[in-house]
Amino acid sequence: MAETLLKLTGITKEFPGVLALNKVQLDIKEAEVLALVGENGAGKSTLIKILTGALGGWSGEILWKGKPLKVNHPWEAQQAGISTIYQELTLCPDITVAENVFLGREPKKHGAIDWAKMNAMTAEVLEKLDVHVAPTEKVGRLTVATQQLIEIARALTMNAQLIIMDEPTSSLSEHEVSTLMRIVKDLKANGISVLYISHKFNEIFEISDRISVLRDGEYIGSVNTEDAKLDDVLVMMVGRTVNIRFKERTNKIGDVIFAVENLTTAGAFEDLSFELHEGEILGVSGLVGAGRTEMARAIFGIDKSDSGAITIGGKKLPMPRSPKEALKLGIGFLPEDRKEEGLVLLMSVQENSTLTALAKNRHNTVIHSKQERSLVEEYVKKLTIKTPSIEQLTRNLSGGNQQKVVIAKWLASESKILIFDEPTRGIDVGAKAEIYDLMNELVAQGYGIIMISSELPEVIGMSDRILVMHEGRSAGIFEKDAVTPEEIMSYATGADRN
Amino acid sequence: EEPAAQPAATPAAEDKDTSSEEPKASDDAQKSAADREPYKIGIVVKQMGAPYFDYAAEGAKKAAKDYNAEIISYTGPSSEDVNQEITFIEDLITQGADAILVSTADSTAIIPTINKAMEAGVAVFTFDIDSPDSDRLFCVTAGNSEESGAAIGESLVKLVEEKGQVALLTGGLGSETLNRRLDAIKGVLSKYPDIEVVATEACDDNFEKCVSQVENLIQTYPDLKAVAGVSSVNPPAAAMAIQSANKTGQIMSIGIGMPSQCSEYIDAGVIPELTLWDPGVMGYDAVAAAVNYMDTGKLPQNNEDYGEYGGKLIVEDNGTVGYIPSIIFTKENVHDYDF
Amino acid sequence: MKKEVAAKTQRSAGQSFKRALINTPELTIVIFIFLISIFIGIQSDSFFSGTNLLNISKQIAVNGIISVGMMLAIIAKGVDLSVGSMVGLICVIAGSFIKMGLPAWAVLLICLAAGAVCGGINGILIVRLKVKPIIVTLATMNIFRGITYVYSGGKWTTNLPKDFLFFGNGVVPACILVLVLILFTMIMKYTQFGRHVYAIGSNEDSAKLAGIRVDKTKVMVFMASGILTGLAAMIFIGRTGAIQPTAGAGYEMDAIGAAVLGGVSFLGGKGTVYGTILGAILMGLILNGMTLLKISANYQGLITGLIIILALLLDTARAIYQERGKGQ
Amino acid sequence: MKASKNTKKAGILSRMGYELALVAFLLVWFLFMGIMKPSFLTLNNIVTVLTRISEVAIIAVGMTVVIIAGGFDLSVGTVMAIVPVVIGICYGNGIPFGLAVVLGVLAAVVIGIINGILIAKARFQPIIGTLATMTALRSIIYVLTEGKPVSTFPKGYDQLAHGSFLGIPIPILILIAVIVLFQWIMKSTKYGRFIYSTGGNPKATNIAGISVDRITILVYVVSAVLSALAGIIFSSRLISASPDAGTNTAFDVVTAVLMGGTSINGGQGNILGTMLGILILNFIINGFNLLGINAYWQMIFMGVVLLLAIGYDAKRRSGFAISSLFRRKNSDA
Ligand SMILES: Nc1ncnc2c1ncn2[C@@H]1O[C@H](COP(=O)(O)OP(=O)(O)OP(=O)(O)O)[C@@H](O)[C@H]1O
Ligand SMILES: Nc1ncnc2c1ncn2[C@@H]1O[C@H](COP(=O)(O)OP(=O)(O)OP(=O)(O)O)[C@@H](O)[C@H]1O
Ligand SMILES: [Mg+2]
Ligand SMILES: [Mg+2]
Repeated sequence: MAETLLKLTGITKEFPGVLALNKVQLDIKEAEVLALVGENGAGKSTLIKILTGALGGWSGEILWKGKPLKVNHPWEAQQAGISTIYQELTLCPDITVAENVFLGREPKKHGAIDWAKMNAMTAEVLEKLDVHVAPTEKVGRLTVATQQLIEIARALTMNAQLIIMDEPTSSLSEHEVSTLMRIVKDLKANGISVLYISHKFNEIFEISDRISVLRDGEYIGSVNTEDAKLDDVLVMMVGRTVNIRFKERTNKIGDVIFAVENLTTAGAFEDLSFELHEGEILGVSGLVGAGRTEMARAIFGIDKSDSGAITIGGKKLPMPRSPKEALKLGIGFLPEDRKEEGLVLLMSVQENSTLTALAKNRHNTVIHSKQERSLVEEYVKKLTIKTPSIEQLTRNLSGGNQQKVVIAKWLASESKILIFDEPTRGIDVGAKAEIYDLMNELVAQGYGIIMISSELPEVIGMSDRILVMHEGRSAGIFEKDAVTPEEIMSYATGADRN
Repeated sequence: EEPAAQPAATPAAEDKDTSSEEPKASDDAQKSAADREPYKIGIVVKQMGAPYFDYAAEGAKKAAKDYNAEIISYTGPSSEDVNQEITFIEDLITQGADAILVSTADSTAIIPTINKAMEAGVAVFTFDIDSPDSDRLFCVTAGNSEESGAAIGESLVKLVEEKGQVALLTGGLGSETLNRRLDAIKGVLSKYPDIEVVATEACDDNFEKCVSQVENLIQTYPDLKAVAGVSSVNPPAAAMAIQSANKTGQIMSIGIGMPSQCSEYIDAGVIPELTLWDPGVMGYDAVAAAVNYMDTGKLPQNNEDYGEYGGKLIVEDNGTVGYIPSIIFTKENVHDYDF
Repeated sequence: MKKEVAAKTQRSAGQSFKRALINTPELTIVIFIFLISIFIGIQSDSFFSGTNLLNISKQIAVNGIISVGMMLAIIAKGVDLSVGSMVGLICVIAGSFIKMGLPAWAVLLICLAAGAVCGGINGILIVRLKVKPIIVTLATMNIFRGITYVYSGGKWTTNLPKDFLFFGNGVVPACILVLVLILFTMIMKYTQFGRHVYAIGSNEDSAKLAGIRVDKTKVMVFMASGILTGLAAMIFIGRTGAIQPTAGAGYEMDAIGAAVLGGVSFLGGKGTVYGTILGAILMGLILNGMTLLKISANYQGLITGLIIILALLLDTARAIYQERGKGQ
Repeated sequence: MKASKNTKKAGILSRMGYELALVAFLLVWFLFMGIMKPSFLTLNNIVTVLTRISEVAIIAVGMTVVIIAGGFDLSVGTVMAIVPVVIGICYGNGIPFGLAVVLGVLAAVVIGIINGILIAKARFQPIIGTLATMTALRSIIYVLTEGKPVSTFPKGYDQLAHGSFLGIPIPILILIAVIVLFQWIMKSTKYGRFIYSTGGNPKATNIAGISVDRITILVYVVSAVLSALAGIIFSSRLISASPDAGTNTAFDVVTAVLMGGTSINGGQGNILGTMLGILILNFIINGFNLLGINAYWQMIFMGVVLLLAIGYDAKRRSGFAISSLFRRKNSDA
C-alpha cells in the first residue's frame, strides 16, 4: 500500500453563474497512474487549475505529502514538485522550442543563460519522445501536434513527483499516442505519479491504476481499473447508459455534389483529387502533419492554393479565394481549433450561431432579434447544447458544447457541403455519441461531410469512404469495408511504399 | 466704447486734465475701490506652462492687490489650442467673472466667444495678442506680432550688417502669432537683397528638436551668420547649438526670448540682442486698465500712468490699444530684469 | 568547370542573403537606412562629414535610449505612453537638486532613481489594478506632466553648471547609447528577465502557467523603461542646458515610431534592441536630412509620414515572403 | 454543468454594472458641484458644456466603433482639422459651398480608406499606421494654409453651430442623431455584429465568411467621416478653420472611450458608455474651471479619475480589491 502523495478535500469553485466544482475530493498515491474522467464541463480542468495555482477564489484543502499545500501561482506548484500539461497549449509561439521546454527554469552558467546546454538537454528529451524538430526552431511554426509533444517534453524535464496530463493526446494521432503510453509507464516505474485526464477510454484502460469520476462538478467515486467495466464507468460519468458503438447508416448515397481536382500547395500537399457524394461521409485519415488541415483550409479559401479546381452542382469552378466565397458556394468548415478559429469567445451562443447566416444573405441588414432567438433556441434544442441561456458567452461553455455551437453556426448557414476538421477533438463520450448521431442525421438529410480525423476508430466507424493522406499526397481512397485499420496505418505512414 | 470715441474727455472722477494728473486718477480709483467688493478677474492665456505668461500672471496678481481686485483664475491650454481657450472663457462667464483678460491663439476664431462674453456683461480685455475685430474693450500689448517681428528684423539687419545668410526659427507651424512675426521679419529682410533667408525650421516648441535643427543648419550652411527665432524657445536653443559647435562669434542667435533663460548666452555673446518686453508690466497694466474701466467706465488715456511698476501706457489705434515699451536686452541691461 | 562552381557558390550566397533578408526584419531597415543615407549623401556633401555624423549621434541619443525602454514595454505586449511626461518630471526633479549644487554624477543617479520610481508606479498599477498598460500609462502621462508643472510652477532652470553639459556633448551621448545597446542586448539574450519578457509578450497566460512570475517581470519592464528614460533625461539636460517643465512632450510617439520601424511588433514577443536603435537612427536621419536637403518646414511632416509608411510597407512585403516560405 | 438560477440576471448586471456606476459617479459629481458652485447646475452652463462637447463626442462615437473592431485611430484630430480647411479653401476659390462640403467629406472618406488599407491589407499596427497618416496630414494642412487660419466661409455658416431648433442647439441635435444611429447600427444590424466579432476574433470571423478586411476599412471610414462632421461643426462654431485644430483630440477621445468601458483589445464596448465617459471628463473639467482649479491640477485629476474608473471596472471583472494594491502575494482571483 503506497503512501498517499496528494489529497484534495472539499474543493469548491464557483464561476459567475456556474458552480463548477462542489466539495470535490481526490487522492493520488505514489507511483500511481490515476485517470480522471467526466463529461465536458464536469470540472476536470478547473480542478487541475486550482491544484496548480492557476486559478484562485476557491475553497477546500490540498494536502501534499500530508502537509497543506499553498498554491497561489503556478510556479509554487512546480516548486512543490507538480508539473502539468494543461488542456490548452501553454507554449509561447515567438520563442524557441528549447526556451519553451525550460521556460522559467533556464540552465545558467555564471549568471547567464547557457544556451548550448539548454539546446542539448532539449534535443535529448525530444529524442526520447522521438519528435524531430530543432531546439532552436520557433514554436509558432510547428504543427499543433508537435506543440503538444513539446508540452509533454516540458513536463518531463521538471523531474516532478506528480505529472498532471489534461487531455494530452487530443491532438495526437496513434503513433504519438503509443509513445506517450510508453512514457507514462516508464514514469510509473520510476515512482512518479501521473494524473491522467482523457476522453479516450482505450488509453485510460491501458495505463491507469484507478479511475476517478466527476459529474456536474461533483465527485462520484473511484474504481480500480482492472476490476472496472467501461459501461459502469460511463454510467458513473453520464448518469445514464450511453451507446458508444457506431451505428450503421441506411441512407442511400446520391450523386456527386462536390469534387476537388489536382489541388496543390507547394510544401503542404500535392495533386489531391476526390469526390464527395450527397449523403456521404468522406473520412480523411493520415498522420499528424500530413497536411489534412491545410487541404481543408485551402478548399475553404482560407489559405491560397497554388493550383486546383472544385466542382459544385456539376459546375467546375476555381478554388474559392476566401471563406466568404466558399460560404456562398454552400461549403461549411468546422476548424480544428474551435477556440482560435471556430468561435468568438466573447460573444454569446446566440451571436455565434447566426454569424454565418448573417454573412451569407446580403439582404436584410437589420437583425430581427425575435427570429434570431427562435432560430437559435431551435438549434440549442436540436443539438442539445447545454447552456444556461443563449445569452451565455461561449467562452464559458465546455468543449463539447462549444463544438456544438460551431456546428449550429454552419447548419444555420444552410451549407450542404461540410468539412469537419477533428470534430470530436477533446469531446466527451456522451457528446461524441451525440455529434455522431447528428452527422448521421445530416447525411440522411442529404448533406455531404468531409471528416478529417486522427482517431482511426472514428474514421472507420463513421466514414463511407476514406481518403488516406501521406505527407501531403493521397495514398488512396478506399471503400470503408475494403480496408483494415492496419492497412490504413501502413498507407498513412507510407509503409506500403517500402 | 464712448470714452474711446473722444480720448480728450475727462474722467468723471474730477474735472482736471487727465494727461497731467493720472497718478491722482489711479489714487482716486483706489479710493473708490476701497469701498467696494474686489472685482473678479479671470486670465486666459495661449499656453499654460510658458514662463512668459506665468510672469504676466504675477504682474496681474500684483495689480490685483494694488487695485483691490481678485484673480479668480489664471489658466490656458497646455499647448496652443483656441478651442480650449474658448472653453475656459465660457466657464469664466458662468463663474461670474467681472472681467476677462485674454491672450488668444487665434484672433479670428476667438471672436464669437469674446462677443458672447461682452454680451453677458463681462468686460473683456485682450493682452499680449489682440483680437481687433472682436468687441473687446481694449488691448494691452507691447506691439502686435507684426511689430515685434519687424523689431527682430531690424536688429537682424543691423547685426549682419545688411548682408549674408540667415535662418529663421519658429515654434509651431500653425501658430498665428509666430507666423505673423515670421512674415514681418521676412518683410523687413526683403528690402535687403544681400541678406538671404536660407531656411525656416519649426521645432514644435521642442527645445531639443530646435537644438538639433540648428546643429543641422550649421552643417548645411557653413556661411550662416545668424538665426532669428520668433518663439521664446528658439534663441536659447539656437545659442546652445551654436555654443556646442564652437561657432560663438561666427553665428549669432537673436529673437524673442526671456532674459532669464538667455542671460548666460547673452553674457557669452552668442545672443547679442534679445527682443521682448516685461510681461509682468503687461499683466499689471491690463488688470489696472480693466479695474479702472469698471470703476470709472473709462478706458486708458494716452500716457495713462500705472505707477512705478506699471509705467506709462501709450494708447493708439483711436484709443483701443495700449502699448507698453519693448525692451532690447543686451550684455549691459540683461541682469537688471528678473523674468 | 571552375566557372560553374563559382557561379554555384555565388548563387547560393545570393540565396542565403535572400533568406536572411526575408527572416530578419532588421535587415530591411538597414537597407532602407543605407539607401536614404546614400540619397542624402549625394544631395548634400556635408552629410558624411564627421561633424554631421556626430550631430546625428547626439540627436538620436535621447530618442534611442527611450525607445529601448519602449521596446521592452511593447515586446511585453504593452506600451509606455508616459515616457515623454517622465522626461519632464525627471528633468525638474533633477533641476532642483542641481540648484542645491549636487555634482553631475549624483544628479545622474537621482535621475535613474526617479525613473525607476515612476516606472515602478506604472508597473505596480498595471499588475495590481490588472489594467492594460496603454490605459495606465495614458493616465500617468497626464499625472506626471501635471505634477511637473505644479512642482516647477512652469519655471525654467537655466545657467546650469557646465559639467552637466558633459552628458550632451561630443561623443558622450553616442557612447551612452552604445552602452545601452550592448547592455540590453545582453540582458535580452542572456538573462531570465530578458527571455521572460519575450515569453510574456508572446503569450502571457502560457508564460504564467509555465511558472513565470509574470507580474514581477512586468513591473521590472516598466521600471527599466523608467530608468532608461531617466538616463535619457540626463542627456536631454546636457543637450539643452536648461530644465523645462515642457521637456519631452510627444517623445512617447517618437519612441513608438522608432521601435516599430525597428521591427518591434505590437502583437508582442518580437523585437530586438539593435532593431529599435536602427529605428531611432532612421528617424534621426529623416530629421537631419530635412534640413540638409533644404526641405521646407511645411512639407517635412508629409515626407516623414510617407517615409514611415514606405519603410513599414517594405517590412510587410518581407513578412509575406516569410510566410510563403513557411512551408518549405 | 450546474447553472445557478440567476445566471441571466448576473450576466445582464455585469454588463450594465459599469455604466450604472458611471452614471452614479456623474450624479454625485453634479450634486457636489451643485453645492460648491450653484452656477454649475444652471441650465445655461449645462447646455454650454453639452454644445461644447458635441464635436469631440461625435468623434468618440467613431473611435468607439474602431476600437471595438480591434483598431485604433490617432488621425481623428487631424481629419477634424483638414476637412474644414479643404472646405474653406474650396469655397474661397469660388467652388459652390455645397460642392466644397462634398469635397471635404470626400477627402475624409479617402483618408479613412487609406488608414483602413494600411491596417487591413498592409497589416500596419493601427497605432503606427494612423500615426503616420496623422503626421502627413498635419503637414498637408500647413502646406494648404501656410499655417494661417482659413475663414472663407459663407454667411450664416455659423448657424450650424450657434443656431438652435426647438430651443436645443443644433450641435446637440446632431450628436443625438449620431448616437441613435450608431447605437442602432451596432446593436441591431449585422454590420454592428460583424464589427464586434472582428474585434473579438478576426480569424473566426473570417472563417465565418465575413470579410474582416472590409469591416476594418469600413470602421476607419466611419471614424474619418464622423471626424469630418465634427470638424465642420467646429469650424462653424469658430467661423474659422485653424490649422492646429484637434492636436490633442485623439488622446482626449481615447481617454473617454476607455473610461466608457470599451476594451482596448476590441470585441467589447458600447457607445453609451463612451458618451458617459465624455460627459464625466468634460463636466469634471467644467467643474474644475468653475472652482478655479488650474490646468496643471486638472491634468493630474484627469489621470487619477481614469485610473479609478478603469481600476473599478477591472475589479468588477476580476474581483480585485484596492487592498490588493498593497498585498504582497499575488493571487489570480
Ligand atoms: N472562466 C470561466 N467562467 C465561467 N465558467 C467557466 C469558466 N471556466 C470554466 N467554466 C465552467 O466550469 C465548468 C467546468 O469547466 P472545465 O473546463 O473544468 O470542464 P472539463 O471537465 O475540463 O471539460 P472538458 O472535458 O471539456 O475539458 C464548465 O461548466 C465551464 O462552463
Ligand atoms: N490552425 C492552423 N492555422 C495555420 N496553419 C495550420 C493550422 N493547423 C495546422 N496548420 C498547418 O498545417 C500543416 C499541417 O498541420 P496539421 O498537423 O494540422 O496537419 P494535419 O494533417 O491536419 O494534422 P492534424 O490535423 O492531425 O494536426 C502544418 O504546417 C501546420 O502549420
Ligand atoms: Mg478540460
Ligand atoms: Mg489538422
